[in-house]
Order: sequence, then structure tokens, then C-alpha cells
Amino acid sequence: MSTDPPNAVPLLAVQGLAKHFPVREGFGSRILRAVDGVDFEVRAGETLGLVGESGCGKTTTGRMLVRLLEPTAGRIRFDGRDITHLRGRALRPLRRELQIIFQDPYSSLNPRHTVGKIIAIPLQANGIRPPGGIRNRVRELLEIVGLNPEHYNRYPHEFSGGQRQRVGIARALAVQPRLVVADEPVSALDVSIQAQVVNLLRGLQRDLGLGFVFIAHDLAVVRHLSHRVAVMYLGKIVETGARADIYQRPQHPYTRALLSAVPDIERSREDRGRIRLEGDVASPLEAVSGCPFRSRCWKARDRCAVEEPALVAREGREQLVACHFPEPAPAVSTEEVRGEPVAG
Amino acid sequence: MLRFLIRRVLSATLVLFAISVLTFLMFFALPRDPVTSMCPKNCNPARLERVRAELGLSDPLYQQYAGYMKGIVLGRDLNSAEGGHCAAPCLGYSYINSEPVSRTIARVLPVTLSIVIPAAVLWLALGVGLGMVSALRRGSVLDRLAIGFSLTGASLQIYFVGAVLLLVFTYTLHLVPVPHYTSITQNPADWASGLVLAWVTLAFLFSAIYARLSRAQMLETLSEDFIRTARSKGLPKFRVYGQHALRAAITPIVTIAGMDIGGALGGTVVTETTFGIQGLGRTTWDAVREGDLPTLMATVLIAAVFIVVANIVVDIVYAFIDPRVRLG
Amino acid sequence: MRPRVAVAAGSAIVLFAALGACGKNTGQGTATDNNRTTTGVIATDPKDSMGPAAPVPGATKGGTFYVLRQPKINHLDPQRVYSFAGLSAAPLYSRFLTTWKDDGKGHLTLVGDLATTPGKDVKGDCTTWQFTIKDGVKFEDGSPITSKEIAYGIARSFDPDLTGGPTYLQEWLANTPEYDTAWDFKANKTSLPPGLTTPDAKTLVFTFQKPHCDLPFAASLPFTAPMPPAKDTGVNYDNQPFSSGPYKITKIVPGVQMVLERNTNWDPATDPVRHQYPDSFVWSYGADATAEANRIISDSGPDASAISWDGVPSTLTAAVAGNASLKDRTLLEPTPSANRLTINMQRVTDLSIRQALNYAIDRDDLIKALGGATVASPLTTLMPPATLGYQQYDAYPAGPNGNPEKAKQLLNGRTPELVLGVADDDQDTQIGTQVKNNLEKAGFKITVKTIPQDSKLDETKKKNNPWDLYIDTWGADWPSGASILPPLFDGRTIKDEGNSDTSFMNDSAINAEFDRILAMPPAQQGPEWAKLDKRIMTQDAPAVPLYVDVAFYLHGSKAGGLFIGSVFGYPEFVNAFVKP
Amino acid sequence: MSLSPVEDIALSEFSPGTVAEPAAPGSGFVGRSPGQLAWARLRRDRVAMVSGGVLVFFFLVALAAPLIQWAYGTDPQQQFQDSLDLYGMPLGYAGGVTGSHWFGLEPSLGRDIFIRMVYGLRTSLFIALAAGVITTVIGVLAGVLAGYAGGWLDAVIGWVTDFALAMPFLIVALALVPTVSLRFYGPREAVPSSFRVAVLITVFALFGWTSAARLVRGQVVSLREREFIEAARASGVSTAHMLFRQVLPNIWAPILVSFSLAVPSYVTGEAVLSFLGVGIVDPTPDFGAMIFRSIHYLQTDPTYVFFPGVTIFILVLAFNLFGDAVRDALDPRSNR
Repeated sequence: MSTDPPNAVPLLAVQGLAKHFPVREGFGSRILRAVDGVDFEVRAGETLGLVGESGCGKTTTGRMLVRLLEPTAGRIRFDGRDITHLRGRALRPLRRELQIIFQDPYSSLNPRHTVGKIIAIPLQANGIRPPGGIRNRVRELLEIVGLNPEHYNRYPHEFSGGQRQRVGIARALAVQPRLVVADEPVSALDVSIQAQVVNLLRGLQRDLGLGFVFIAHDLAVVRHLSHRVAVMYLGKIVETGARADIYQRPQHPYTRALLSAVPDIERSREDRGRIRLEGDVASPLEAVSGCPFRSRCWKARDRCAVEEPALVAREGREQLVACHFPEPAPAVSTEEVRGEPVAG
Repeated sequence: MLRFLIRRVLSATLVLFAISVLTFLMFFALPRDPVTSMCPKNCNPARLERVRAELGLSDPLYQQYAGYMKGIVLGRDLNSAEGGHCAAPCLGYSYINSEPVSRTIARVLPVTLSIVIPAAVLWLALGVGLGMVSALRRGSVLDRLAIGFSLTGASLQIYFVGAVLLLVFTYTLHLVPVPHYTSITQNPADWASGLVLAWVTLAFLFSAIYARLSRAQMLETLSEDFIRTARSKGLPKFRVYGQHALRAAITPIVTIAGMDIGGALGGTVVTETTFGIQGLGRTTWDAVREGDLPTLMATVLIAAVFIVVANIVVDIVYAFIDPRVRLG
Repeated sequence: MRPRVAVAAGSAIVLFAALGACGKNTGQGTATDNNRTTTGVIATDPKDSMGPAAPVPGATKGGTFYVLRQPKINHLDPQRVYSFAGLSAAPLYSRFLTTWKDDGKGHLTLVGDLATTPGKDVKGDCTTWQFTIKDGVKFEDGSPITSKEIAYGIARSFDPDLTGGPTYLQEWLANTPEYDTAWDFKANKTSLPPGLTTPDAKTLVFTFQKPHCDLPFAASLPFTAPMPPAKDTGVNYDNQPFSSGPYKITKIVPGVQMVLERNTNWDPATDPVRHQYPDSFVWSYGADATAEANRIISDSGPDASAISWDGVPSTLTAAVAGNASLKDRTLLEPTPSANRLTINMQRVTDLSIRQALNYAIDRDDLIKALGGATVASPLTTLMPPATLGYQQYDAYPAGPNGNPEKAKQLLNGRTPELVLGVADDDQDTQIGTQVKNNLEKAGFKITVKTIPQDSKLDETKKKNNPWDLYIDTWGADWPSGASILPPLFDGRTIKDEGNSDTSFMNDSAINAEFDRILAMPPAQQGPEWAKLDKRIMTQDAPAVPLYVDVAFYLHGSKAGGLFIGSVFGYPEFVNAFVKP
Repeated sequence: MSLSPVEDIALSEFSPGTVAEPAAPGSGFVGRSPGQLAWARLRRDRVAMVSGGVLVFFFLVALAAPLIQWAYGTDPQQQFQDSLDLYGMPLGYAGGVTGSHWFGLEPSLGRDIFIRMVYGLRTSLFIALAAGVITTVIGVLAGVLAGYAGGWLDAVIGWVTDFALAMPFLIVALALVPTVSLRFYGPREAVPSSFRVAVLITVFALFGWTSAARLVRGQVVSLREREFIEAARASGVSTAHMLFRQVLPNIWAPILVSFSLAVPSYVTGEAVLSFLGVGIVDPTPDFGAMIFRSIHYLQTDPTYVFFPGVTIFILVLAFNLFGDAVRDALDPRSNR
């Protein structure tokens, strides 16, 4: 469990961030609104959990944060500087401060390079000359992420998935960034390995004072790392707040549904009160009218079809929710925030 | 999609335009003086000059080119030796063949179409079928035979196989008539029997390439996660292979098939020469050798049209079979 | 396993190619009769010009005769016919002023065709020629052929649009090579060119400003075919010639086939040479020479009554000539097309070098390189043996394989460096190799320079062309020395380009001889040309005579009455019939 | 046939270090690169070794042509027309095969087929290899640029590709050769065969790069989506590093395969051009020209067809098999 209170100055500030992809179907052309106006802030050393089902736009958001994708609209500020449309050389300094860990440990490592080289590339590309030499720094990094430093000359195919993900983490850490976007870093791993990697990240968070934007598709993984959590649905944030608020008092029906799906070995299947969402996810291709979640929401009323709910604070808390009919009281049985990781 | 199409068509038009200009220029770089072929045996420089002037060949090149292009779009008046007015699309008049080029094209184009289209159907069916089956029955005797077949086919040449097939089936065993062309509307049976050797030869060599390609593609696709997932979900084997795998494996085949068929429609010089059938390819070759500019321009442009159209069709088909592809 | 299967399958196919590679070739074969010479007369007895033609032994009526040929005939319009295929086909559907009675064995008689005689030299000085048109000659629609239609045909040959045909009559009548500016056909369609008159419907008179004793020969070319002015469709006439011969064209599918059927208005009694045995002739286009030959060898279906017009390709001769069962289905004759190694006398001015070249040449091996005895037959004279009055001689006797020693002796230690221009196609470059290796044995240094095939003829015909040696072919329009030696060696005709005198020889004594012989009556010229031939070779050696082309044709077992024409050396169809 | 990477991974999962080369104690771990693994797989592949050996043999023969001539005792230009019959066909058995003429004699000119094939291989393989290398380099550059840069550069390269594909190859070749040779050589100078070789290579280079370009572009477009490319981008590497260190090493397999297919196609393509008078002309020995010429003698001199025919078949087959083997070795997944 993280201890340091979040810093007061936002390191990363995102306003109205949007990404639209043109999609051609048959003989027509439509716009896919992958991310459609997202606001959040991350303070130095703080970890924001970004949660949502696949296809909700969280990965696209992550890619835009590290400027691998060009935002369609909105603004990204890092350390007070507008980085929304930085290009080429101007982007270089940012690369040293903002790094990314990828989801797929198999495709994120160049199979033709040794892990040593993979980790060294960010150093070389950014002209960083560590005091002991690049080679020593790489060994150090391998040690930090829990790998044998003598495996410097090995190729990715000689490692397991978990080991590879550690290499990916070492690469992200090489330039000593202040913020790391972790894009579902464990979802491709076996459950037993997931826990190891999550623990590694927690350690890094604690020891290096790193800030994370931790992207995940379920709330379970995020719980142990995040100071704050944002829930995304169809390219929008539907609820955001401090971890404890989100987990104990989820107000948006979608958050509730997600939470109910968190496996909990201590309770029997019957009294888990799992909410099964029915209905189809609205297509991100269709023009939005009203609440995007209404097609699956059991509380949907006429108003939801007409008016889109704004992301605002309800009940005077620092918990923002975009719902006309937010949950009034804690209804999920996961009352307390558990300090232990989900597994192992 | 519509915008994509428009852009592709515009780009293709530009390709055609560039090719027509280049062909025109190239033609005048050819060592042969086209006028000599229009001048009787004992023609002299004065007469050559006069013929040249009459045919507009002493006009500046750009003017000649403009005249030619105008003919295609609007039609134009040719001089009396060329049969007078020539309606759009006017491809000009060939002194070598002493007929309007449009007549030559009308004659040879169906020949090439008749060779290529059935052959393409054959080679695609045979090649892709064989490749799929051998991928699914990997390691079996059938697979090995198919590999042997495709390696052999891919290592042989049309002129070689064609000559041997002709010698064996036509001249020695008399099983197949001598290759010839009859219009399909006139006598479908004769049409088929006259071209069957050409089809078989083309199909043999091409299907070999397609069998190799589709086998490799199929194997690669079969090892992809989504196929394994589909199988593990218990979806019937036939549906998985028939729909999912085939669909994914066929995209690269479509690309290559488009290029091959487009190119072949533009003329199969070697095939036509091997089997002695006068199609578009041979006509192009003859036009180059004989310095027949109007025929050359027409055949080159038609060949180019086939290739660019095939490319566009491939892109469209691609978008339909592989929804992942965004035409951007 | 994988490679074994593949290799086995592949080898099986390749081994197919090796089938039949087991017989021993001992070098037996049919040799060409190289000694066929031509004797020719101009008929003096009007009976010779009368029909009907003598029946062909064994000929029967009926059936369809097929002619296989790769490209279509480029012109069918008689005023534009000049290709050998056209000259071969035209007599089937059109008649001319005069024509050759040819027995296929070298005996030629020039007779009147539409005319009652092969022309009458009115004044005895070859300037005025009169023809009388036969009675009973008709077009395919039954309308009579008169001197008017013949004159119209000749008149339209002045039209510059109607390219392709010969130009003798036009140039002689207009007395200038610029005949089409001297008399504009399009502006004067209702009148006749200068010097051509039709005093009445039966009489046609040519009046020349200069003597042209060869007129009766020239009149045998198809451009004297008649045409009713109403039927003239200009350039499109190529696709629908109006028949005056024994057959009429009933169907043309361009590039595919041409069908000729009996013309019932043709009267055999008026025709001294043509027959009308088959019901129809079908020219079918497309197959190449190899395919044609193989079809004929198969001898099945319609191919049994067919001839392959493109001849037996040299790559197949061994299979055809070595096959005894095909012997009675082949036609093998030397033709009048003479090939020579032209020496550019502007560049090679030293007679002894030109003579050394003549001694050095190895005709035997050259002919092997060309494809053997069925492709070419050695020649030591400028005129081919098929010329009237021909005399065999060898001015530089060196044997069939040449005499490099004798050549070296003449060169006397010099090493002349000569450039041989050849077309850049496969066949010609091989011949270049052959000639180079051959001549270098005799002490020459030869550079083979390839010239783009399409332009080779034009380039070598240019005065001041940069090459020393090149191979030329001459096929005369009629078998007289007059149509061979003066065009090839009269130095007064040399112009900037388009020369026939590609040796660029200009010997005033020889030029005077040309004038002297040309003024003689055609029948007496023959021996004089033969003498002059030898004199040119001995005195000037402007070329190395190499070989004449050999006609080697194959026809189906039911095709009869075929022979190789003595005038052009191509198959003739006037006697053709289909065996039942 | 080959150890798949799955097995490698599985092994490393359980006992890291066992798959590595048995390194001397204390010298640290040295991993085996994919290239080394591929080489190891290739070495264990019998087909690859046999086809590779055949290719090496052909190259050696081509290189050692003068040496072979010396040992064989016959000049490629030497004519033996005394051994031809009156139709110009070789006397004796099987197209004139004798102790001194191992593969018989050419009809017509009567030159020795064996020694001309040896020299012809030299010409043809040189042209094919040079053209193969040049077209592959051009194709890879164009493909990588188009695929990686996308946007207008992709559009322009795509357009040029379309243009090159639709361009009338024959006409360009036929117009180019005489025009260019006129520019460089006088009307009385023989055009040396080296010049013709250069022109042929140029013609192939002008037209042959498109398929490699398309292939590479496709590969790069799909690679571009791979996360390690994004990772490199996030690391702030330069474009050159991206193209040559990240992208290129991952597309060697298709490049090598397309190269191995291109080379034999140039051998046969060159045959067609020679036939049209654009390629290598007599008397320079050329394998492609020989094959094309020999086809016409299928009925009368099968031996003449047989030896060049079998040789090109084996050559192309060896290229195909070796190409496949290389692909399997580099990218074992495709054969899994």
C-alpha cells in the first residue's frame, strides 16, 4: 500500500483529450470515437488507475499520453508544459521523463536484439552516459527488475513471458522517468506471474517514487497500486475518485458492475451479488445521444436517452461521476480495501 | 470508401497518362523509322518526307501526342489513306496491319481474355485448393505430393512445359488439337479444345506458385491465436478452417492473384508465342518490332489499364475480406 | 522425403524431353537439286495465251484446300499486293494483263492473261505497247472486263494512299519516281495517267517517253488487275477485292481466316493458266511455322488437304527430311532469292581484298549454320540459277569450304580489319559469328556489329553507311537479269538513302553495258546478262555470292497440284486440287 | 525438422541457462541470436544442405570456367561443323555426345554445348545475382520507406510502383538498348558483352524492384503495429535507427526468400530478352539464350534441349528449396 501522500502540483494534466479514427466500411466512411473528451490529472509520485473494458479507449489514451498517437483534440500538459503537439526533436526531452510499459511481452521486445541492447537503446537514444558505463547500468537495471544481470547477452526468445515483461519494465526505467504509463502490463501473463510483476511495480513505486498511469481492464489489479482510479466507458471517463471512494462507494452503475466482477475467494458464488450486464455495448461509431451506458444500464430512464450526464461531483465529495441516477449508498459487499494483492 | 476509390482512380489515370507519354517518347527513340513501312519498295527521301508530313509525323511530338489523345476521347479525322473519320475512342490506323487499330484490338483482346480468365480460374482453384488441403493434412502423402508438384511447377518455364506438352499431347498422341482460337460464341467446344493446352500450361505453373503460397499462409494462419481459440471453443473444424482460416489466409493470395491476372491480361507474350496464338501480347511484340506506333500505343495502354484496374480491384476485395484493413 | 518427391516429379517431366534421343545420326538425307535452272520465253503464238489450261493429271474437282500461314496477308487489294504471300494468293481471285505459264520445273512462258498476247511492241523500240483484251472475260458479278477497268486499276495505283504495291508502271508512265506528284489520281479519277490510253473497250496502250522492254514482265504483277470504278473503296478495298479470277472472296475474318469460293462467272476458256478444282480455298492464320509443320505431319482432318505456307522451319528439317514417309509430301526447290555478302566498295577499295574475301568464304559451313541443305543452296554467281539465260561459273574457285590459303596469299601478310553489320536477331547474330570465324581463318580481322533488326535494311541502304560488309538478299520481280544486275550495280542510281546498289559500285564501263543490254529485245537479253554477271564478279568483285534460299514445303496427303513457282520461289495454287 | 522456438522458450522457462551454449564457467552467459539459431537449424536441415551444395557447385563452376576450359581442352567459340550433317545437325548418337563433347554439339554452328554452358552459367548467374541484389536493395529501401513513413511518401512510392508495373517492359528494353549503345559506342565498334550485361541489369533493376517493395512494405506496415516499434519510438530513437536497427532485422526472412525467387526468375527472364535481341547476343555464351534457342530443337535434337533444360530446372529448384529452407530456419513459425 502506497504511503506517500500525493503531491499537490499535477505532473500530468489532461483536458478534453480525444482521438477519432476514420473508419471506412463498405462504401461509406465514419468516425470511430476511441477517446472522446477525457480529463484527469496525475501528480508526481501518484498512481492513477485507468480502468475499463477492452475497446473503451484506455489504451488509446495511454498511447496519446506518451505521444505515440496524435490526439485529435484536447490538451496534454506535462510538468506544466504543453506537449500535445510536440514533434520530432522537441519530443526528445519528454522521452526521458515519460515512459511506457507495454501489454504484450512477446511483441514489445525486438526479437533480433539482446535484452542488453533492448535496455541500452533508450540510454543511447537519449544520449545518457551513466557513470559506470551503459553496460553496468543495464546490469543494474536487470538486477532491479529481478533478472540475472548475466543474461545481458540473451535474446528475448530465451525468456519466459514474465521475464520478458521485466525486461520491458527495465527498458522503461532505463532513462529514470518520472511517470510511466503501464498499459495492461500483466494482463498477458499467467496469474501466478501477474502477482510477481505487480509486486515488482509496487516496489518500484515505493523505492523510486515513480508515478504511474496504470491501465487495466479490471479493478482487481489496479486496487493495490493506485492512489486514484478513473473508470472509462466508450471513450469517456464515467467515474473518478480516490481509491477508497471508488472501491467502497461506487456511484456509477458501470463501476458497480465492474466491481462485482472482481473475484473474491472469500465469498461464495451465491452471495457475491455479481451484476451481469445485459444488452449490447453502444457502438463507438454511432453518434452519441444521451448516456452512452444506457443500453446496458438497469437504471436507465427516458432522461438517459436525451441528456448526456456530465462528470460532476455528487453528494459533495471529491468523487466525480457521470450518471443521472448515481448510487446513493455503498451497495457492493467489498467494504474494506484489502491491503494484500489479489493473489500470491 | 468512395473517397478512396476516387483517389485510386485518379492515381491510376495519372499512371496511364505517364505511361502513354513515356511510350510515345520511347517509340520515337526506337531505331526504326515508322514511315519506311508505309512507303513502297523504291521510296526515296522526298517521298518519305511527304508521307511523313501527310501523316503528321513531322509535327512536333507534343502535337502528335495531343492529336492521339484527342482521338481517344473525342475521335478525330484521319487522312484518306487511314480511312477518313475515326470515331471516339479512336485508336488510330495501323499501316502495318492496314486496318484501324480498334479492329485489331477487337480481334486480339478476346483471345487473351480467353486464355487468361479460364487459366486463372483453374490455377486459383487448383493452387489454393491444393495448398489448403496440404496445409490441413500436413505431413501426409498428399502434402508431400503437393509440395513436389508445386516445387516442380515453380521451377519450370512456360516455354519449356508448353513445348513438351505440345509435342506429347498434340503432335505425338493427337489427344488435343493444335492450339487455335475460335470465338466462344461461335463454337464453345472448339474454343475450349483450342485453348486447353495453354490453360493447362499456365495453370500448372501458376497453381504451383499459389499452392506454395497458400500452404504457407494457411499454416501460418492455423498457428495464429484466433484459430486456436476458435478450435478450443469447440467450433466445428469445417467452420473454423473454411471461414476463419481461409479468410485470413486468402488476403495475400488475392494481392498476388490480382497482380498476376492483371499482368497476364495485358498480354502473355511467351504463352502466345509458345502456342502460336495471336493475342494481345504477341500483337504488342509485333508492333514494337514493326514500328507500328498506333497499335503499340493501344496495346500498351490496354495492358496498363488491366494492371491498374487489377490493383484497384485487389484493394477493394481486400477491404471486404479483411475488415482489419483500413483503406487510408 | 520432400526433396525426393519433388525431384522425382520434376525429373519425370524433364525426361520427357530426352525421349527419342537415342538414334544415331549418320548424316544421310535428301539433298536439294541445286541445278534447276530456268528457261523462259515470251509467248509469240497467241494460242499460248488461250484457255483453257491443260488439265492437271489426276486432278479432281471438289473439296476444300487449306493454306496455313502465321500472319495474315498484309494486302489483298491487287494494286497493293507485293508480298510473296499476296503474289501467291492474288491469281486465285484476280487476273492480270499478262501472266507466267509455269510448269514448276523451270520452264516459263509469259502469256497474255486478260490480254490476248503478252503485249505488242508497236514501234519496235519498246516505247509503245499495245494490249488487246480477250472476249468473254468477266468480273464475279458477270459484268465484262474491258480495257477501261484495267486502265482504272493502273490509274488508282498512282494513289499515294494505296501503299505497298510495285511502282514500275507508274514511274515509267510518268517518267519520274515522283509519279504521284506528276499525276494526281484523286484529282483526276475520271481520266487516265499520261501515256495510258484506251482507244476502245478492247484495246489498252502504254506510251512511254523512254524504252521499257520489260513491260510484258512488269504487266504480270497484280497491279494490272482490273477494277470497276464503282467498286473502288480506297484503302478499304483491301478487305473486299472484287474478283476477276476463278475464286471470289466470300469471307474475311481479319487475322483468322479468308475463305474463297468458286466464281461461276470465270470462264476457263479464257484462262491459259488457272484451274478451278477445289470448291473452296481457306487461308487460315495464326499457327507458327513449327505448329504448321507438325499439323501437316499429323495429316489429320482438314490438315490433310493443307499446305504450310511458312515452310518447314530449319529446326525441324532434320525430322522432316529424314522421314522417308514424308518424302512425297514435300516440295523442295531452290528459289530465285539470292543472298550475297555485300562489300561496301566505298570503304573496301582494294580489289585484292574483295577477291580474298571471295576465296575465303566457306559456303558449306555457312549453309550448315543456316540450317542445312533444305534452307540454302550455295551460289557463286550474282544472279540466281532461276534467271533466264543463267550460266554457272565460279570466278574464285575455292571449293565448298573456301580456300583460306589462297586468300592469305592475296592478302600478302596484311590483316584487313573489317566491320560486318548484322541484324540483332538470334539468327543473324549466329550468322555473324559463323562468317567472322570463317573469315578470320583467312587472315581477316572481323568485328561483328549488330544493327537493330528493324532498321538494318534502311541503314545499309544509306550511302556512306559505316560498315564494310553486310548480307543482302535480292528477289527479282521477274526472272530477267534486267531486274537484278542494273538495280544492284548501276552506280548512276546511287542516292543518299534507299539504295539497292548497296555495294555502291559505280563502274562506267559496266554502266554502259547495262544500257546496251537493256535496249535489246527481252528474249535476247538472257545470255548477255549472264556474261555481264561473270564480268562484274571478275573485274569488280563487289560482293561474295553466298547462297539462294531453298523452298522447303510440306503438304497434306490429299493436297495435290502444288509446285514452287519459278518466278518467286513460293507455292503456286493455280493447279491445286484436293484428292478425294 | 527444426527445433521450434516454443521448445526454446519452454526450456528457458524451467531451467534458465540450459539452452545457452555450454559456456565456460565464469565467462558469463551468451545467448544465441535468432540468426545463430537459424543457422543451426539450417545446418540440421538436409534439404537446405543439399540445395545449398548444389548452388555452391553451380557458382564454383561459373567461377572456375577458364580452369574447366583448360582441363576440358575446348574453346567456347570453337566450331566443329565437320561433325554436323548436311542439315546442320550433330552426327552420331544423342546430339553428338562423345568423349570430347560431353553434352554434344549445338546444331548449326557446331559449338561444344558443355563448355558453352559452363561459360553461359557465368554470364547468366552474374546477371541474375547482380540484378537480384540491386532490385532487392531498391525494393527494400522503397518498401521500408513507404511502409514506415506512410502518408504522402507511401502514396508516391505506391504510385511509382504502379507505374513501373504497368510500364511496357518490352518497349523500354527494346528502345533502351540500341539507343544507349549508340550513345556509348561508335557505329563500327562492337558493343562489348559487358555493356550488354550492364544494360540488362539496368533493365531488370528498373522493373524488378516492385515485388520486393510491395512485399517489404506489407511487412513493415504490419511490423509498425508491433509494440517493440512503439517501444523504440517511446525511447526516442532516430528514424535511421528505427529503420535499420529495429525494422530491417525483422524482415530478413521475406527479403531472403524473395531474393532467392528473384534470382532464378532473372535467369529465365534474361533468356527471353536474349531471344528478342535485347539481351546477350551471340557469340557470348549465355545460359538463358541457350535455353531459349534450344527449345526449338525439341523434336530434332532433344539432347540439346535436355542438358540446359535439366540444368536450369535443377538450378531453379535448388534456389526454391534453399529459399524455403532459409525461410523455415529464419521464421520457423511458418512451418510449424
